[in-house]
Amino acid sequence: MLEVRDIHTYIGQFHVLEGVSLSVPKGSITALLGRNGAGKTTTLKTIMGITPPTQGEIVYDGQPIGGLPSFEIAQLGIGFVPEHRAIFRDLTVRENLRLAERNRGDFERKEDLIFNLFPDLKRLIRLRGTNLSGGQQQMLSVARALVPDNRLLLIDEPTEGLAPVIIEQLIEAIRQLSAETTVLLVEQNFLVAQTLAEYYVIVEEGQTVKHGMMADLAEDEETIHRYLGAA
Amino acid sequence: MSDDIILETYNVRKEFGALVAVADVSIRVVRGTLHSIIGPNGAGKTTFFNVVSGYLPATSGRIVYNGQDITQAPMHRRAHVGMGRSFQITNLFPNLTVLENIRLSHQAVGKNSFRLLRSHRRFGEHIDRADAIINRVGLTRYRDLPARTLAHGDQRKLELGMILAADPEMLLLDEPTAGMASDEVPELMALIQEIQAEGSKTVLLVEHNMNVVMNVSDMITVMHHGEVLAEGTPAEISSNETVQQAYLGNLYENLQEASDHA
Amino acid sequence: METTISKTTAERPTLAWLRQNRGTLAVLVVLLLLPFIIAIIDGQSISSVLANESGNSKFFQGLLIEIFILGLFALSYDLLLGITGLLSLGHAMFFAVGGYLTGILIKSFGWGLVPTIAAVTVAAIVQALLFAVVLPRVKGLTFALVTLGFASVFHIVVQSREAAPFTGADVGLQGVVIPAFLDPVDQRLRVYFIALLITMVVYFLYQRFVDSPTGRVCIAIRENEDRALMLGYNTFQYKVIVLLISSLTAAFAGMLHTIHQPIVSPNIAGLGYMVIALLIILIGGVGTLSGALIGAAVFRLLDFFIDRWFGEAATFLLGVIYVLLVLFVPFGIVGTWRQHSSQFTHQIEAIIERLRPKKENPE
Amino acid sequence: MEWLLENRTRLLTLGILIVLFLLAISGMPAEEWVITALRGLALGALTFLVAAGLSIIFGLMDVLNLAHGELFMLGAYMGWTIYVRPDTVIDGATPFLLIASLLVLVPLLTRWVRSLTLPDLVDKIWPWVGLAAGIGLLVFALFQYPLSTWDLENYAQSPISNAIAFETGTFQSPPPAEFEASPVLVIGGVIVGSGLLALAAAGFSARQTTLRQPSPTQMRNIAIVSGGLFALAFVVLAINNPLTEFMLGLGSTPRFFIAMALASVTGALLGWTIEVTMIRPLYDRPIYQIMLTLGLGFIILELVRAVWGRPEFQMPRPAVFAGTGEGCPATSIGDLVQYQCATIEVLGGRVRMYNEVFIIIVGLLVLGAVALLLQRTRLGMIIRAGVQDSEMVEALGINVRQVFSQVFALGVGLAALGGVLAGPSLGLSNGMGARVLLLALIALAVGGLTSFSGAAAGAVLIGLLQQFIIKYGQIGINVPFMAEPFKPSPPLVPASSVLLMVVILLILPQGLFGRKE
Repeated sequence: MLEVRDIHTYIGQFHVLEGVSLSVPKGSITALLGRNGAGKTTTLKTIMGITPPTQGEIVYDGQPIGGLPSFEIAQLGIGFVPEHRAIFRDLTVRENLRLAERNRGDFERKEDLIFNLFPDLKRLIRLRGTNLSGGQQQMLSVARALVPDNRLLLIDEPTEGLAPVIIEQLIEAIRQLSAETTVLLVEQNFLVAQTLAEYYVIVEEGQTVKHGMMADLAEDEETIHRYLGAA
Repeated sequence: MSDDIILETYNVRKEFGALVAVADVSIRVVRGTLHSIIGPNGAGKTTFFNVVSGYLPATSGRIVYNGQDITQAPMHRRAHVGMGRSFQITNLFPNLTVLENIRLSHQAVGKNSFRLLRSHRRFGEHIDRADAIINRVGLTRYRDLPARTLAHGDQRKLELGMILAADPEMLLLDEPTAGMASDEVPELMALIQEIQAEGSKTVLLVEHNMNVVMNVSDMITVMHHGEVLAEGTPAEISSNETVQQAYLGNLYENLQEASDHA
Repeated sequence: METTISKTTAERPTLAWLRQNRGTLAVLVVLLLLPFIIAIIDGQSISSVLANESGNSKFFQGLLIEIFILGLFALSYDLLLGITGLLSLGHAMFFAVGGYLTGILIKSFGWGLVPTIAAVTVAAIVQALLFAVVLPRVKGLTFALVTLGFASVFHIVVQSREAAPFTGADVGLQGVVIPAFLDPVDQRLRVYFIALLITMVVYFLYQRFVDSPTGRVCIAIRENEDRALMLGYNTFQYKVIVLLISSLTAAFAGMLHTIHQPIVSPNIAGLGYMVIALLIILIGGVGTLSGALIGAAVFRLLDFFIDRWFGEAATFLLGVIYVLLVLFVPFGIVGTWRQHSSQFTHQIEAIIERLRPKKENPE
Repeated sequence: MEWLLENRTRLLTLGILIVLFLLAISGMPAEEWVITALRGLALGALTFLVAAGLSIIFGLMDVLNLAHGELFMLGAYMGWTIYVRPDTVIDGATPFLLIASLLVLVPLLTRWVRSLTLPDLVDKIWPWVGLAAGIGLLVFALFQYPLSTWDLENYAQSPISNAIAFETGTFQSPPPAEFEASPVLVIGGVIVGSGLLALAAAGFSARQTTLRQPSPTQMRNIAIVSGGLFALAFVVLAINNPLTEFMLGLGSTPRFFIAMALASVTGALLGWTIEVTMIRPLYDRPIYQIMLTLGLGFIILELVRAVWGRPEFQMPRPAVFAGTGEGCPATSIGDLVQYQCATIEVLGGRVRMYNEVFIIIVGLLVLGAVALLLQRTRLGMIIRAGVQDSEMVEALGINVRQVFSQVFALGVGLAALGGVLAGPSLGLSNGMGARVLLLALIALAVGGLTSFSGAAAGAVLIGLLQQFIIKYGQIGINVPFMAEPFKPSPPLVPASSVLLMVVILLILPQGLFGRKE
């Protein structure tokens, strides 16, 4: 589905990605792991075309997308759920969802699906983004990526700073989603990543250092300890 | 007893609009210790840290440093009373050389900053001190390269070097190991511990990775959802059930169950 | 650069200084001799140059004086924008205050040169402090707007009918009688040497300043102001110093302008004049100091020749050239020429980063 | 309650402003302050037309367009020309349409150019050669084209006499221009020249590595638009004289509205062109965008000076607002409609219909229209979202750059509309752009740089302040402990608004409506 080969990215003046390679098999959830500041978020942004790579290849569905403007990348069916719940705070929930439409009527078609996953949002539909709680904002952020027909979702730290109950809800939602969509997930909480993902990729200092099946990683205490520091 | 407290916060609170990032946190840092604040991502550690270092104003609460109320003090004042901080996101002077980055840091606490017409090279003490620190943090090879060209781990070291150059009484370190290669981490932590012990400095360390701090800390504060969850020695913390749960979550069991069902 | 420290400090300081600045010194020597060289090429005798007889030499002296004045003006702007990263849009006021005050004091109040210099100094300090008052409250583009506001008020007042007895309103200040020993017509050679001397001294002082501990902090502020604060620098104080230096330089450039050209047009207080300073440092290279002088020369000569060839359309063409420069040659002559041009690009980025409006960020 | 506390500085400031305003009006008779307030609102409306565009452009694109005032001025001059000298515009329409029709083809040509395989050296050089040849040929051919504006010396003199003639009803349309050279050659020259230009542009854009291929529908649309413009050019050429006659035969009222519409559209097109060709390459270097717009303003000013001359002149009021004879000043709406009065009596004072009523109405209409656009349309949604985070909007699959162009075009269109509107009331002068830009910038800073409602409120505030100070300049303020009333002199007017801006910014660096950071 997605092949990333040896990408390098600069943010401002800093060389942040120094050779990240990964592949996301169709229909799977792949977790992108690594310590704080390792370059996970930048990897997602680079795939999305927000911080274009200076070198390396990104191939999505057999088509090279490196260097395309990010709206074209999105139009190919890639949805992005950024970290820090970056919803549009001046827009209502409905407007936030409407904005994500790629074709007229997308929202109506997906309405039921979205409100099934996140029943809360239906109730809040008229509220402005500012007035939502953190968890609700995060749900909106995920829901927004579901409005158009996306075949690949890039999700960045969905559980950060959220209460456990909400995290469970979100995990459940992502799990349901993965039936139809491929997911590349950045997650700090190893246990969340472990429960959700089939594959993993570990980045460190802007480079891919390890990848494989999640099941294998779960047993590899040393790797976990070494790269992720989780107990 | 209270003489030994170098930094104390009283009910420090920070809100961003409706979001309460730090909810009434009170901690005491004992002079000469290495005190760590840990907690999962989004627990409010960095925000708390930013408030303590003056980068963000507190919504309410009081911060006392060495018996002096510094709640309202601007950032540059805090540096002069002896606090030096590092940033989680690399925060350097990207176009200046490694030497210049550190030299500027040392110059800041000296008395020569308002010399308008003599070359900065005439003030050799800054350069000598900077060179010593460059050696100390192992960046001698990169002395004359612009900071932005360094590799990530080296930038972290430079960050540490910049704090050392100011020779602060208390070091505030925000995830100094962020993004470093894992084999470099123990090395850096050892360096921090060494610096702390040698100069009998106080270190306040923020870290989200529990393993990193367990061996080096004298005291650990665990934050979760903006609040202090527990405080104690590493031994106490590692045996504390609430902490284990916050970190790993009862989530873990629930998830296990969920996946068992699935 | 940095690696040569130990070697150079071993030498006698003066020798080292001479060695470092040999290029500039060579230019200085050429400029000192230039009036005579031109005369010789033109078939004039040296004595006629000394007697300030009209001719090509005298004409080019006038042109060069204008270049020096523009160079000083641009230099002072480069210190703000290129070195410290402060975008002010009110710089024309810094210049015009010097120009007008000199003219008014000499013409309407009959002051001598020395008290006038003192008054210009005071005025320059006052206006720098005025900018400094708003500095801590407004950042980046808002600061640019506020300074533009101040300058506009000044421009409006200078042009207003009420001020006409002093400023001459739209027509400009005319008939300023310059003390005979500085008469721009009879004593042009002297004025030329004085202007050259002032320019060179200011340029060396600026270089000195940028190299000094204080100047290094200013560069640090441009690179990353938050970090400079965190290191313990009260960045406000440094910005005030820079404003003072810049204001003084610009005001004295304005004073020279009045001496050289006893008609003070209200144009020098307008936004257009400010654009000229920007244009000059764009031509020369932002943040390079020497670029300001080179840019001033290029600009003035360009202006001169375009005016000669195209007449009326000259200002228009200059505007077009300016836009093309912005689009295609962002780093200017010195910037493009310097070996470390990539380093230079990054400096520009640092300034840009400072001025980028901060979008809200929850973290 | 919490809201009150959070916004206490803001409320306090507003309160003080209101108290000051009440104090200000307490000293004058009702009809005086009504008229002054109306004048203030009218000035506010004009300022708003400029400030609205500035604030949306700045909010969405982070570009502070310092050429906006000069674009306002250009709008006024264009409007004046369409209104008083439609012949000039109609004459110029043909070459303009021809050039446009060929430049529209650039995307298609790019596609074709890309399919070519040329030797390296040729590939590098030919666009430059094409550019030079195109510009050269175009300039040469255009100067052969009979346009009254080419006779700059005469044309730049004409506005004043034209304006006077128009006012006194003695205006005579100039004789139709004749080709001196062979028309076929001249028009052919224009076509070939702009064709070369388009080819060169295609050559340059083909060099970009990531190029979007236009879809078949887009290509078809491009071809249709280009063909349409091309055909229209010849239609206009064929009916040039009758069209001119018709335009001059129209009453001044319809012609004024045509001028408003055409000037706005032309302004919008100009804005779009500026954004695409000059602002767009500079998004990575925002400070250069400011510098660029500064230079652009400079160029436009010189252009206006060259074509229309330096002296000030009037734009005659359309007939519907110019009646002075029987039944005027109107005392009722009925009279007003019947006699098309220039003034109407309100509370015993005379209110000028155009200056103090029509401008306000247009301002309100535009305010409503833009507010609707922002709140109710998808474009508005994108703009509001983009003001917060345009990167994320783009990541949703929306071509933000295209929206940027539209917004820039909208902003410049509004400014041009404002210019035409200002013509009959303020007159046309080289300085009007700089003056209105200053007002608009102040309005923006006072209202909060990126807030649209802030721009509107700031504009009204500045307008009122200016007019009340002017008024007080006439009647004087009774200052305690001073025998003579204090009379602020005219320069204090703009100066006072600047001071207001500085004070407000010092209290509230984000402006009255800006969000705290």
